[in-house]
Amino acid sequence: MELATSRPRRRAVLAGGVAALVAGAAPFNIGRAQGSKLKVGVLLPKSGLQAQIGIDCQRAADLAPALLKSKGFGDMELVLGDTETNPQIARAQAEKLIDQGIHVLTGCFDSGQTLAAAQVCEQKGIPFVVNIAAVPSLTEQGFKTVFRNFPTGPMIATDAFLLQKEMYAATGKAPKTVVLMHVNDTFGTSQADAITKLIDKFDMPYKIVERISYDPAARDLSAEVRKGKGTNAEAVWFISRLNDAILMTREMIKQRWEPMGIISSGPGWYEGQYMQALGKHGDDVVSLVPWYDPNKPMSKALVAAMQKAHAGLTVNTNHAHTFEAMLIIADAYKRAGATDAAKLIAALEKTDIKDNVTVGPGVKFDEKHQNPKTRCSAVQNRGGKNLAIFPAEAAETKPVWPMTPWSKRA
Amino acid sequence: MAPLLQVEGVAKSFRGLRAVSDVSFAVEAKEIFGIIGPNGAGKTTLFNMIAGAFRPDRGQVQFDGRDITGFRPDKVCDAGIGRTFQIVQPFAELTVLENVTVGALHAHREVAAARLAAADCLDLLELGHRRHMHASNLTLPDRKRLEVARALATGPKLILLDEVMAGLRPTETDRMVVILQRLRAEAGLTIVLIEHVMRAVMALSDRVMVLHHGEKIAEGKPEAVVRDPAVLTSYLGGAAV
Amino acid sequence: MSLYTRLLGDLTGRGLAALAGFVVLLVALPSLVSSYIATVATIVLYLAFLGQAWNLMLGIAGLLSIGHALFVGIGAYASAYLFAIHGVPPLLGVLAGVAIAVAAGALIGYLGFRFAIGGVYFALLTIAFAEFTRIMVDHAKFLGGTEGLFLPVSAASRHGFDLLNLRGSPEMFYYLILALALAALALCRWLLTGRTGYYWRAIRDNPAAAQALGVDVFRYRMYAAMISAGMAAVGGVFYAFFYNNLFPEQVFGIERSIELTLAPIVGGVGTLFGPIFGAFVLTPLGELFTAGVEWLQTSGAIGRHVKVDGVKPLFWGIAVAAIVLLRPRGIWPWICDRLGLVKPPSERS
Amino acid sequence: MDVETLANALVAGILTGMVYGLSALGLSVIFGVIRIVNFAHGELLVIGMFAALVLFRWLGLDPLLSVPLVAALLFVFGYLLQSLVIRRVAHLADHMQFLLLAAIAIAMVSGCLIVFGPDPQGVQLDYALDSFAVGLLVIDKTRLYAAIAAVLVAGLLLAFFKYATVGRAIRACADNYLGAQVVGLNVGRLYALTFGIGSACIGAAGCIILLLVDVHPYLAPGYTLLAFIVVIIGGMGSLFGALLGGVLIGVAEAMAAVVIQPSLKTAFSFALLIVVLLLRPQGLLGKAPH
Repeated sequence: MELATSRPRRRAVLAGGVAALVAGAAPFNIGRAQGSKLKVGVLLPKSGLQAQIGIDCQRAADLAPALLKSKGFGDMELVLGDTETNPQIARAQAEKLIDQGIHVLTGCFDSGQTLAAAQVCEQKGIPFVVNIAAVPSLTEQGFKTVFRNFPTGPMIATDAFLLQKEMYAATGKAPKTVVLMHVNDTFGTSQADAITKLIDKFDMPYKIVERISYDPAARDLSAEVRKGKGTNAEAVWFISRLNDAILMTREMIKQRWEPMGIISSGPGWYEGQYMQALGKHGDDVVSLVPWYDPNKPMSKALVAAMQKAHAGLTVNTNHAHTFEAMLIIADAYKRAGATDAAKLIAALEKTDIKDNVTVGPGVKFDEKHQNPKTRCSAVQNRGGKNLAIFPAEAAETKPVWPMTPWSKRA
Repeated sequence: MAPLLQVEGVAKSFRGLRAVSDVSFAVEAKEIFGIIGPNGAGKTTLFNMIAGAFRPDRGQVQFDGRDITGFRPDKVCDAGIGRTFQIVQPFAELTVLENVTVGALHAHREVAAARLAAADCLDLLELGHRRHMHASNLTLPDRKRLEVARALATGPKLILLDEVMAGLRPTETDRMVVILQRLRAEAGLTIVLIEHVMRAVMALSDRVMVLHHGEKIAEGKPEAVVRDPAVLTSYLGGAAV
Repeated sequence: MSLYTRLLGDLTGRGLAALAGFVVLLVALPSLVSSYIATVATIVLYLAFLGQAWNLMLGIAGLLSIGHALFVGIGAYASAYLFAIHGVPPLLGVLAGVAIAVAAGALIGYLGFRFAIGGVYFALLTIAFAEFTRIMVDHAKFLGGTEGLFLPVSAASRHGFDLLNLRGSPEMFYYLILALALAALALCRWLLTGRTGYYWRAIRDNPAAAQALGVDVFRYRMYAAMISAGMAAVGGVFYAFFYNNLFPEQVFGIERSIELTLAPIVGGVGTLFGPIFGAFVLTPLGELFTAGVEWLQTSGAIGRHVKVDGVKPLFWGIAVAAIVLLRPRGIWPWICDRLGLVKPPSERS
Repeated sequence: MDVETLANALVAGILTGMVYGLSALGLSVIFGVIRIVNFAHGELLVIGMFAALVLFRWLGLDPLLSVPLVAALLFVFGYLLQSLVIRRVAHLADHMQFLLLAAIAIAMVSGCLIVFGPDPQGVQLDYALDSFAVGLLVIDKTRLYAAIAAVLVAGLLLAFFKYATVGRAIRACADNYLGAQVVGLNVGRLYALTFGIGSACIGAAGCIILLLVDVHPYLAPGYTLLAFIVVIIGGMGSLFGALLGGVLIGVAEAMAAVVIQPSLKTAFSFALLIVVLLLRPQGLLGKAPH
C-alpha cells in the first residue's frame, strides 16, 4: 500500500491563494531577484515517503555554495522547496520558486516529481539541472531547458552488467542463476525492465530464474524472501529502497538464506542508515550505482567538506549527484557571466567539466541534454563504509565475493 | 363491485414469533375503517405489509383490482396508497413545505406545481403558518399533522393512518376528526386508521376491526364491536364495562 | 419555475452581488497575479469542482465515499491512454472516461445499495475498490504501470491554445477549470432545485419515509452515484492533461480521495457553495503555515536540518479539527447567515 | 512451488496474522462499544511503537517487557482523547467524525515526524535475527514471540470483558445504550474507559509489532486500513473475529505472495474485503444487525 506517503499531502491544497493574492507577493519577489548572486532553486522531497533521501540530497546542496566559491566560482544563493514526495506539489513548488526569482532549478531526485517540475521550467524557460532521476523520457521528450547528468535506467543496467562481468572475472566466481527482486514503483519497475531486456546482449554467465516484484510500502517482506529463497538461485539481485532493503536483509538472515552474494542497483543497500541498522550484517553487499570517483580532487574536497559538516556521514550518490548538479550550474554561471536564462542555457549546452566528482570522464551534454558519459561504480559495504571496487580506475579496494555467510560473521 | 382494498389471510413472523396470523378484511371505497387492539397486537405490522415495508409470509393484498402483495413501498404508493408512520419520520433538514412537496411531486411532475399543491395540503391540515420552519423544530402534534399532509400530497386513493391522534389534546383530536371527514366527503378518500384514541375511532369509523395477538377477533360497526364479549374480555378487559 | 429562479432565486441582493464580484475576480485573476498563484488558483478550482461532485454523493444523496479518486483516476487514465497511445482527442476521450466511471459508480452503487451496505461500511467499500484498482493499474503495462503514463509535451502545449486536444498555456487550463467549476455549480443547483434534488434530500434525511412517498430510492441513489462519478471523471481528464503524467499511487491513492473530501466537509456538506468556499479557505491556510515555517527557518529560529516537515501539517490538522468541533455544519452556512447572502425560506418564491 | 516454501509461508502467515489481529483488536473494541470508527487507529499504533522505541533506547527495555508501560500510556491518551474531544462529536454524522479523526491523525503523525523524523527506526535485540528449525520449517523467533504475546494480550482482553465488573458494564453499554443509562451506569465514563482500553490494546500491539517492523511516521495509514480490513472481515466488535480476520489476511497475503506475485498481495486483502462486505457485511463472526 502506498499509503505511507499520504500524511502531509492530505492538506487539501498545495499552497497560495487569497492570502498571497492580497499581499500581491509576486511582483516584489521578481524585483528582489535582481542582483549579483545566482539564485538556485533546490526542489527536493523533504517530507513524505522519500523525505530521508531529499534531506540527504539537501546536505550536499547546502555545502555547495561555500565550497564552490572557494574553488573560484561565483556566488550562489539557495532557495528551497519541498515536493512532499508528490509530483503535483513539485509542480506548484517549481512555479513558486520561479516566482520567487530563481535563475536556475535543481532537483528533484524522483522521476515523477522531476518530470512535473521539468514541465514548468520548460514553460517558463528556466534552466533545470536534474540531480537524480533515471526515467529515460526526461531527456527524450524534447525539453529545451532540462539537463541531466545522471545515467538513464538503461545506462545503469548496462553498467551493472559490465561491472558484474569485471567482478566475476576478477574473483573467478560467477553465479549460474540469479533471482531479480524489485520494488514495484517507478524506479524499480523501469530498472527491472531494462535489466530483463538487456541481459541477452551481455552474454552473462547466469540466467535470471525469476523476477519478483513487491510493494514499496509492504510492512512485512517475509513471504517475498520466502519466494526468493524458494527459487534456489545462487545469487540475488535487488532493486530496493532503504526500508525494504533493511527488512529484506533481516528476513534473509532469519530464513537462513545464504546466497553467493547480494547485488543491488539503486538506493537502499549502500545507504548509511542501512549499514547502521544492520551492523555486520550490512556488509559485503555490492551496489552497482551511479557514484563518485573517490580519486578525483573535487571528490576529495566534497568528502572533506561533508566530514566537517556532518561527522560520520559518508558521501553517497545522493550527495555526489546533487553536488555535481550545483557544480554544473556554477560552471555555467561562470561562463555565462549573467543570471539571464537564455545565456545560462547556452552555457549549459557548452558544458565541458573535467574536474568533477562522479565516475566517468566528466560532464558534457549531448543534443538531448543528457550526459552520455557518466558512469556507475560497483560499491561494496565494508565495515560500515562504502568502498568502490570497480571500475578499476575509480576503485578503493578489492572485492569480497562471494559474500561472508550470515552465520559466519563475527 | 369489488372492495377497494382486500386483504386475504396475511401472516408475518419475526424470528419465529407470530406478529400477524391469517388476517383478512376488506375496505370499500370512501369507507373509513378503524383497526384497534392492544399494543403488540400486530396492527403496525399489518400496515407495513399493506404498504410494502414487509413482505407477508403468506396471504394476498389486493388493491383497486390489482394484486400488490410484496410490492416495494414506492410501488404501493404508485398504486394509490399513502401512509403515515407511527413513529414520525420527517425529513429533518427540510422545511415543512419542502417535506410535503416531496410527497406532492408524486402527483405533480413540476416542482412549482408540487409546491402549490403542498401548500394546499398544509392549509388543509392547519399547518400553513409553519411552512417555512424546519421539520426538526416542530412539536410532536404538528409532526403528526405533517405526516398526514405529506401522505395526502401524494394524491392517494386510500390512506393508512398509524396513530395520528396520539398525543393530541381533545380539541385537537376533534379538529383532526373533522379534517378527515372532510377529506372523505370532498376528495372521496378512503381511510384505514390504527388508533388508540377511542373517541376518534368511534366518531370516524364506519367499521372497526379488532386485532389481538396478531389475530382478528372481531369486525363490524363500532358500536357493535365494543360490545362484543370477545373484545371486552381480551382487549378492553372485562371490568371496563 | 424559470431557470433564473432555479439557479439564483434564493440569493439576496447582497448574495447576488457577492457572487457576481467573486466571479469577476476569478475571471480577472490571471492578469492580476503571478503565474504561481494562478496555478494554485487552478488547483483550488479543481478541488472545488471535485468537491462539488463528491458533495453530490454525500451531502445530497447521503452516501459517504472515501474512494472517489477511483472515478477521477478512471477519467484521467482513460482519456490519457486514448490520447497518448491512440491519438484520440480528449474531447472524445472524456466521453469514454465518463462512461467507464459512470459504469463503475453504478456497479459500486448497485453493490452498496442492493446489499444494504451503509455509512462507514459503504465508505470502506469505496476505499477497497479504489485501492484494488490502484494495484491493478500498478500491474497494467498498457497503462504504464508504476512507471507512469506520460502525455507528450509539444510546443503547442507551452504557450498555445488547443482546446480540442487540451494542449495549451496555464491560462487556458485556468479558464477551463473555472468554466467547469461554474458549470458544476450551476448543474448542482439546477438538479437540487428540481424534482431529483427534492428526492435526493428526502432520501438523505429518511430513506424509508421517502420510499413511502413513492420515491424509487434505489433509482435516485443510483443517479447520484452515477452523476457524481461522471463529474469526478471529467475532473480526472482535466488532471491528466494539466499535469501530463499519471502514476497509479498519485492518482488512485487514498490520500487523493481524502484530499477531495476536505473542501466540501470544511465548507459545509450539502451546501452548494461550501465545496468552493472550503477549497478557498484551506488553500491559504496551508500557505500560511508554509510561510510561517519558512519565516522561522530564515529568521534562524529553527535550523534548516531541524525536522520541520511536520510543523505545517500539525497545525493544519489542529485547524481542521477545530473547524469540525466549532462549526460542525461547515463554515459556509455560518458565513451565509452572518452576511445575509441567502434569503430565509419564507422569502423564496 | 515446493512444499517447503508453501509450508513456511503458511506458518509465517499464521504468525503474522495473529499480530495483525492484535493490532486490529483496539479498533474492534472501540467500534463495538462507542460506534466510533477510529480513523486515527494506525497513528495510535505508531505512537505505541515510538513509545516502545524510546523505552528501548533509554532503558534498554525489550519491547515485549514494555508492553504494560506503553499500554498504560496509551490508555491515558485514549481516555483523554475520548473524554475531551471525541465525545463532542458523538452526535455528528459519520463523515464529520471521520474528518475529525483524520485531522487528529494528521496532527499525531506530524507530531511524530517533528520529534522522531521520517526515517525508519527499529530495535536491535540479540535474538532478533534468530530462528528455530523444525523439520522443513524455519520459524522466526521474534515472529513466534510476537504471536504468543498477541494471543496473551487478546486473552487478557477477553477475560476482562467476561469477568471484570467494569468489562461487563462496558459490554452492557455496547449491547444496550439506553438500558445502560437507565440502570445508572455512567456511560460517558465507560466510553472513555473503553477508548482507553482500546488504545492500551493498540499500544500493546505497537510494542509487539516493533519486534518485526521498523517504525516511521508514515506507517500509520497503512495500519489503519489493515485494521479495518481485518475487523470487517472478522466482524466489527467481535474479539475472536479480529484474530480470525487477522490470520485470514496474514495467510492470504503470504500465500498470494509466494504463489502469485508479492506486489499483488494487498489486492487480495481488498478483494477479500469486498467479498465479505457483499456476502456478509457484519463480518464472519459479527452479529447480524437487528
